[in-house]
Amino acid sequence: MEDISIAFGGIHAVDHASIDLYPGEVVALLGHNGAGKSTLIKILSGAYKRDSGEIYVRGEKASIGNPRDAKAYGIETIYQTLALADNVDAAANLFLGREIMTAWGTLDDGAMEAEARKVMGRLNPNFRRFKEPVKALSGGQRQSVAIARAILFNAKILIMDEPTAALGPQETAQVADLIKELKKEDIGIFLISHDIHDVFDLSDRVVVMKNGQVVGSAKTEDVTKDEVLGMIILGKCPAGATPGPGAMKE
Amino acid sequence: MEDISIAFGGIHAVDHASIDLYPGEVVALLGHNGAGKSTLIKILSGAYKRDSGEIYVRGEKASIGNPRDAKAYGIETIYQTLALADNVDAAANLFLGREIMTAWGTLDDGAMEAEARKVMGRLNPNFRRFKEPVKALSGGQRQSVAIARAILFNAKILIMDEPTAALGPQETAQVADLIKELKKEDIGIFLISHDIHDVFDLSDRVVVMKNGQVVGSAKTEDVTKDEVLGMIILGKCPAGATPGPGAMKE
Amino acid sequence: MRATEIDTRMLGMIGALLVIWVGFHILSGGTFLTPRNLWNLSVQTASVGVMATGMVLVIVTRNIDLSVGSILGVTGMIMAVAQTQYLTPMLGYDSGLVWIATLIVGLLCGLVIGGLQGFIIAYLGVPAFIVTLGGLLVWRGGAWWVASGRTIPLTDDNFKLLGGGSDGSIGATWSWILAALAVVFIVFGAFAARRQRKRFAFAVKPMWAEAVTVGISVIAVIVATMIVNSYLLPGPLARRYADANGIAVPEGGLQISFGYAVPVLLFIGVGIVMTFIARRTRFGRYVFAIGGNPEAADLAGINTKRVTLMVFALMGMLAAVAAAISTARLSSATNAQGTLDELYTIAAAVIGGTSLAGGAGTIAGAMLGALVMQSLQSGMVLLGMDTPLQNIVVGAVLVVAVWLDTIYRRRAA
Amino acid sequence: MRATEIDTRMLGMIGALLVIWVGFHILSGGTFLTPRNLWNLSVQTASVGVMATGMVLVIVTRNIDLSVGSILGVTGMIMAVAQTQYLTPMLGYDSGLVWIATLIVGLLCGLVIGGLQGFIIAYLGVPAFIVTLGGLLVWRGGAWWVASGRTIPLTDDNFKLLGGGSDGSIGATWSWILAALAVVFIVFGAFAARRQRKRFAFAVKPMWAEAVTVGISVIAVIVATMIVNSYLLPGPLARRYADANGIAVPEGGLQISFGYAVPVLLFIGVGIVMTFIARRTRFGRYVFAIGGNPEAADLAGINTKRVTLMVFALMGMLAAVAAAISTARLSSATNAQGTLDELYTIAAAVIGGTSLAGGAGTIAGAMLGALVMQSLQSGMVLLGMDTPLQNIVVGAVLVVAVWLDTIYRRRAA
Amino acid sequence: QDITVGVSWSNFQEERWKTDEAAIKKALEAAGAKYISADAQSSAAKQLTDVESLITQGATALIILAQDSAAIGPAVQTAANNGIPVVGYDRLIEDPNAFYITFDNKEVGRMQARAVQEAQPEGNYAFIKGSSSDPNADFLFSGQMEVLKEAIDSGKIKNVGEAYTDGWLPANAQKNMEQILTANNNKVDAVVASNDGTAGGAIAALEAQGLAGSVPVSGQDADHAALNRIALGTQTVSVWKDSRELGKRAAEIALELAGGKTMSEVTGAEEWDSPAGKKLESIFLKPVPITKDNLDVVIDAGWISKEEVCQGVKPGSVAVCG
Ligand SMILES: Nc1ncnc2c1ncn2[C@@H]1O[C@H](COP(=O)(O)OP(=O)(O)OP(=O)(O)O)[C@@H](O)[C@H]1O
Ligand SMILES: Nc1ncnc2c1ncn2[C@@H]1O[C@H](COP(=O)(O)OP(=O)(O)OP(=O)(O)O)[C@@H](O)[C@H]1O
Ligand SMILES: O[C@@H]1[C@@H](O)[C@H](O)OC[C@H]1O
Ligand SMILES: [Mg+2]
Ligand SMILES: [Mg+2]
Repeated sequence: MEDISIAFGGIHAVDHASIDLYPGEVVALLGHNGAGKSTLIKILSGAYKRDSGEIYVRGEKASIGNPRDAKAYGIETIYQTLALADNVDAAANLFLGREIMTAWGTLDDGAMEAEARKVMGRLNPNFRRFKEPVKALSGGQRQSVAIARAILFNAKILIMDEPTAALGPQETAQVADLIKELKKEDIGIFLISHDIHDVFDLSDRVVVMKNGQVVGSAKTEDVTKDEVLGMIILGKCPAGATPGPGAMKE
Repeated sequence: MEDISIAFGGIHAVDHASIDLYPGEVVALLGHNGAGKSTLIKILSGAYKRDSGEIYVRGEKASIGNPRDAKAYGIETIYQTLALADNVDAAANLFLGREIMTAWGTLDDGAMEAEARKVMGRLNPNFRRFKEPVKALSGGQRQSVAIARAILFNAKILIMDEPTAALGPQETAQVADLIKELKKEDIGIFLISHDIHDVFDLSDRVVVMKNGQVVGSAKTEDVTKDEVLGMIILGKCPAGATPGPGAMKE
Repeated sequence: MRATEIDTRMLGMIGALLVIWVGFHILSGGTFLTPRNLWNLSVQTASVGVMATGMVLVIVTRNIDLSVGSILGVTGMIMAVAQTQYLTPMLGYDSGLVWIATLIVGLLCGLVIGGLQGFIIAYLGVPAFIVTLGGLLVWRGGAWWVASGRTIPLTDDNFKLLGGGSDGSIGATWSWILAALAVVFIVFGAFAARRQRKRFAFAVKPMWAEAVTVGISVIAVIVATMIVNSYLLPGPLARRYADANGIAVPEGGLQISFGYAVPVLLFIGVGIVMTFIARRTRFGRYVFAIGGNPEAADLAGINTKRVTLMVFALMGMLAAVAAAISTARLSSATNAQGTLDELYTIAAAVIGGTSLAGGAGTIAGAMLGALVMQSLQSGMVLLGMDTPLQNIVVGAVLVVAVWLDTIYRRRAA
Repeated sequence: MRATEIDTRMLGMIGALLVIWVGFHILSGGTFLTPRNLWNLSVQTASVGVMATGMVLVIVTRNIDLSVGSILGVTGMIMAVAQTQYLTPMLGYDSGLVWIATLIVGLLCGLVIGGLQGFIIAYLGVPAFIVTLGGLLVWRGGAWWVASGRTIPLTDDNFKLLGGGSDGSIGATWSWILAALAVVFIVFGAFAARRQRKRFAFAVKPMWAEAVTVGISVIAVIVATMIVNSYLLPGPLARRYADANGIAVPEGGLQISFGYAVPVLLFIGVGIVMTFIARRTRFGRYVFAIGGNPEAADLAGINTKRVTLMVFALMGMLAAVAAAISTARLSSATNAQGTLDELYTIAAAVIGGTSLAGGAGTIAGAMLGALVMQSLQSGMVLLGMDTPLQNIVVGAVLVVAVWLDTIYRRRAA
Repeated sequence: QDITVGVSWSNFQEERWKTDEAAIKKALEAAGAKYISADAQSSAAKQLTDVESLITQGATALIILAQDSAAIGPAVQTAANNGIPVVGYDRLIEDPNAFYITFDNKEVGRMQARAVQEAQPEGNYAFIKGSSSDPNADFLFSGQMEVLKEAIDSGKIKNVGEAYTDGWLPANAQKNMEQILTANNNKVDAVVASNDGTAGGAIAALEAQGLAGSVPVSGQDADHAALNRIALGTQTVSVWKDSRELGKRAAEIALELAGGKTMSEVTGAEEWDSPAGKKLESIFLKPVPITKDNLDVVIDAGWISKEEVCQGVKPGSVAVCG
């Protein structure tokens, strides 16, 4: 993504931000609240239309105007707000938009439910409530459904906006394992998280944003936790990182 | 709270749970996703009606049938879902339900805005967007507003359902400081969190739930992080803790 | 009870319907539950009932359509004018093509009108309430323009069969044939569902429960068929029929059954198709997903705009079907036709359990809802109640019905 | 521009209104923008306009009220019957108490009817759409029952003044007095607001911007007053007035002004009170908070049920005010009075920028919306357009207006 | 001096009003006067607005078809205040400021009842009344009852069902008729319907029971579809109020009044005492009941073509159709 900008009625939520991601790489996107992380990735996932800038996928200019376009490029997203259809059950949510059909062209609910049980079993073994509409689920259960939904698609690029914020320790560990597995399958992952421990555990690179601008990016191994915290809070770019337009000028 | 139960159409979301809280004490409520934490505290805050059980405040039986009753007892709550009026600005949200009035009995918007700027400045110094409806705020900004709202009331008991889940590191630290301050003012706090570090940092006691039942409770200093994780994941009650009805039977 | 997996809400509605029926039967001194009245009731329900099936999908997507009565009016007028002024002269007075051509013209118009409204709602983002409120005015005005306010009598007798009436029924034999087909369909359907669940090793309901549900459905079909078949052609009509078909009049008088009326079959057919669409197709799934969370559906890659447009286009087409039925029934198109039908249609859907908050509703419920509404209205006329009082009762029943539903939902949740 | 903090949406609406006015003026060959027509327009707007102010609050709380037309009908009928059959005989034909007693009876009935509906909506949890749809039928039926469908002519002349008409205007002098009061009010209000912001050291707008906004408002008041004062009593009426007041008829003929009509003053008064309620009271704040997020408002300790009930009770009372105006204007209560008014009321509120999604809307916008709707309708009659075409235009304008608003909102967001 | 006549219509739902309008227009054109109009769409409130608007447009005389005879008062008053004469058209306006020209509705009701009674002197009668919100519906009904009262009292005729028809809608008339037939197990010998639209609905219901043609049905307005039904034998009578004559006369009166004549100076005016005891200047035209036997009257008058009347009629069954 190159030089992306978007403004909401006067506020520059994202301001000339550029960021890249390679296959099999996990890039952590960090920043204070309201830094513009969610907004930036929503542009990539087609939920928002950018005001300026370009998106390149596999080296080619991609035209992403809505979520369907993004999916066509293999970009799957777990939104911070989860984005589930509250009134239908977990299986229907998992397969929303690419239902399994019978030979006759009708919905194959049986097959979908069976598949859903498999995936959810892997992610959240405590989960039993397959027949309930998802609005009856707890915050973490909903999050599990959203994650399962995203990985069921054969994504090339996976965007995870604070996927573990609502999860318990066990469920969080499971998601960490999952991310490592997906990495092996050569999937590129954008991970947005406030948990600095997780970030250092999982990511290959970190990118920090502040007030809509990129402060800098660095290989995770080249920086320390405190340096990253400095980037987030003060916007100070350390030696090991490539500074961006948002870096504090000394 | 004694022996509280509630069921949603067959599911026992909270099952004979008892839990207490003393002034100036922080009790951390832990448990896997869907354990029933939010549901339990929503009963205390009047959002849900319990099927059975009793609530005692300052030793006396309290009748809490709706959120207004709870507030009358000095119980303030920060909900996991934040519960903000999306279409009005931060100031209006902070004072919702106990607006500042002029001598003539009309709303004193000026005074409310001035007060709001003060409180939010303390909690989230980056925050500028006082004139926007809160739906235009980022996840973390909204959470800040919800926290500010709860502390503005002179609460005796404060319930915080994953208050820092969406917050960045700086904002999280600020909330931690805030909790310590409130403690000094002899306010009792229920803290729901999945972050075991925070919990050990802030709480005096931990209570762990599993599948709607209390696994056990313990002084935070009497147990280790791993023991607590064991309680959460396996339901195994360690030696330092008082077991509850949900503890694993050996 | 639980094992049969019968929808208790539906059961409640059927119970309420029976109470209403028996009540009117007693109050009217035994005229309500006669084959004749029940047959009439079925025909009177058809037009609003057809529209109610579409209204379910509209409301499920969190929209509303206030224009259906006016669309009915304008498409009815268009069909009548097309038939009398163009099609009959073109294709010849006795041509069997006229009715189908008329119907196609009507359906296309309905589709286009509904689609236009859907386009404005989905792509221009104007709330459905406003667009269809505008439509209510625009299409009613349109109905007037088509024939400058005149009443247009239909010319084609085949088309009139769509309205029921004396010839528009299929008689005893065909009614039984259809009943037999329905029974086969029910039994086969139950088996197929069972097989499907077994395939994935999910729990199936016990055999006795299966037998009970299937049994009840089959009995219902048979009883209904017996009722419509025991409604006999009245004297003069039977004689005319006998004359026309060269049947000798036996001693005890002629015993010729009406059987199912054509509009009722159309109504049931529409109901089955719509149920299929709602439950077994992608489109139907998307409709419900949009109702649950429009944003999430959009982010899931569903083309929510297109689905919304299609829902309204479908609604427009169903209004045209209803127009065909009611125009044929009156054997002419009048200016004010369909006035207030939007209210009855919405009421039928909502009484039938469609939630105005979106995301929930069933076609069968709406069909039953339409029947309940019509039963009330016909029953009160039968009792000779004044119209204003009738309106009061209908209004009150509507509120009470939804209130009971609210309580039911709250307890079920 | 920005510094004046003028609501650009409002400005757009005023612009649209002016375009419509000038357009009609040209098309009608110079009759639209005459004092007489504008005076008529103001009176014609009053009844629906009063209801639109209440509809704003109803829609802001994410509800709808389809029953206002019927409530208008039934309360109008009740007032007429109460007046002619009870109050006038009781208090005497010339008593000055009759009008106020009639009004109180009407307002109470409106309050109770609205409150009842509000109770069912808030406490029994039945959706407003259904409750008020039921109300639409029930109260219309009720209007019939009150007088068995007859039209009841009013007896009290004082009450008739509420409808405007030839005597129901306040004349030139009083009109100028009121205008002067309004100017004082505007200037003082601006100063008070400035002082308030200074108190907390918030930024204030530059002095010139303040002057511009205040200036424009003051000019508007003066122009309006000049217009209503330059509408003169027609010959026979002026002569009658002169006779009654013992004025000698001068040479150039009598020059007696109408001035503001009583119903228009009532309308403006209601608008001011409602704006105050919406913006400066707790109740108003809660109404908007509920619209933004009903659950959150409840969790914040707001008694959302009571607020909802009160909103509907208020709406019922405003419908009764509208009933008083329109009954007085017709000097009789008819059975069908207020039919379709719910549609115009809702349309006025929505054109005026009230969002059907809840949470947003202004009273002034709705009042302007009512004026726009009435201008369209009156203008088309003035052009002698066919009614069906009129309906088509109104329907289309409604949709286009809201569409433009949608675009505006999207850009502003 | 320029004369502009403003006509305020109550609605255009019934077919007849378009004919009335054409007649008024034609008469005005002939006199070189201008025609302007407004349609109140069945709303008394809108009609007041309409009249105000017609005055604004400079009408020098008004013709008003009142939606509501009482609620039209303020409109007539406004006109009087502006010195504009008013002709009350077809429906009574009980105000001495208005000239009254009409066909007597009670008489129409009487004619309907007479024709039906002639065809079916005794037995079970059903009454399909007009809209409950139109006072005319009750005038018609009272006229009908006046004629049938004696036979009802003596038991020769039995009232087995009566129902108002909401909004004069044929579909509602049909439903009501169906229920009446059901309630009486088809034992209905005659139907007194109040106009041709409702008659059409009732006949559709009779048709479904094979009764159309054997049960006499009344109507009014001489709608084209109804005249065809009379030729076909399914309807017995339609009371013809030649609205062309009514329209023409009303226009002429308006012209005379606009020209400065007082009400009593209008050609043919007679003083008449209204039910409420007011003295009104008025002219009454005679309605004509049309049955199978005098269909030639409407054809000769150019009201309808022979083809339209005789569409689908079996040769030899009706005199005029040959
Ligand atoms: N739909 C919107 N309309 C107006 N402003 C918005 C909208 N969405 C986001 N913003 C603003 O844009 C800025 C960036 O928001 P964003 O949600 O991207 O932050 P974030 O980095 O994801 O923060 P968090 O960590 O709190 O989730 C914030 O100031 C927010 O108020
Ligand atoms: N309104 C409701 N209707 C039906 N079931 C519900 C409802 N709310 C919660 N539940 C169910 O109750 C159980 C407890 O939910 P709760 O929200 O209390 O969990 P939690 O401990 O807060 O989990 P998390 O850590 O994910 O927030 C879950 O199984 C959930 O599905
Ligand atoms: O001619 C009839 C008219 O007099 C009546 O008022 O309305 C219905 C018409 O058919
Ligand atoms: Mg975010
Ligand atoms: Mg929770």
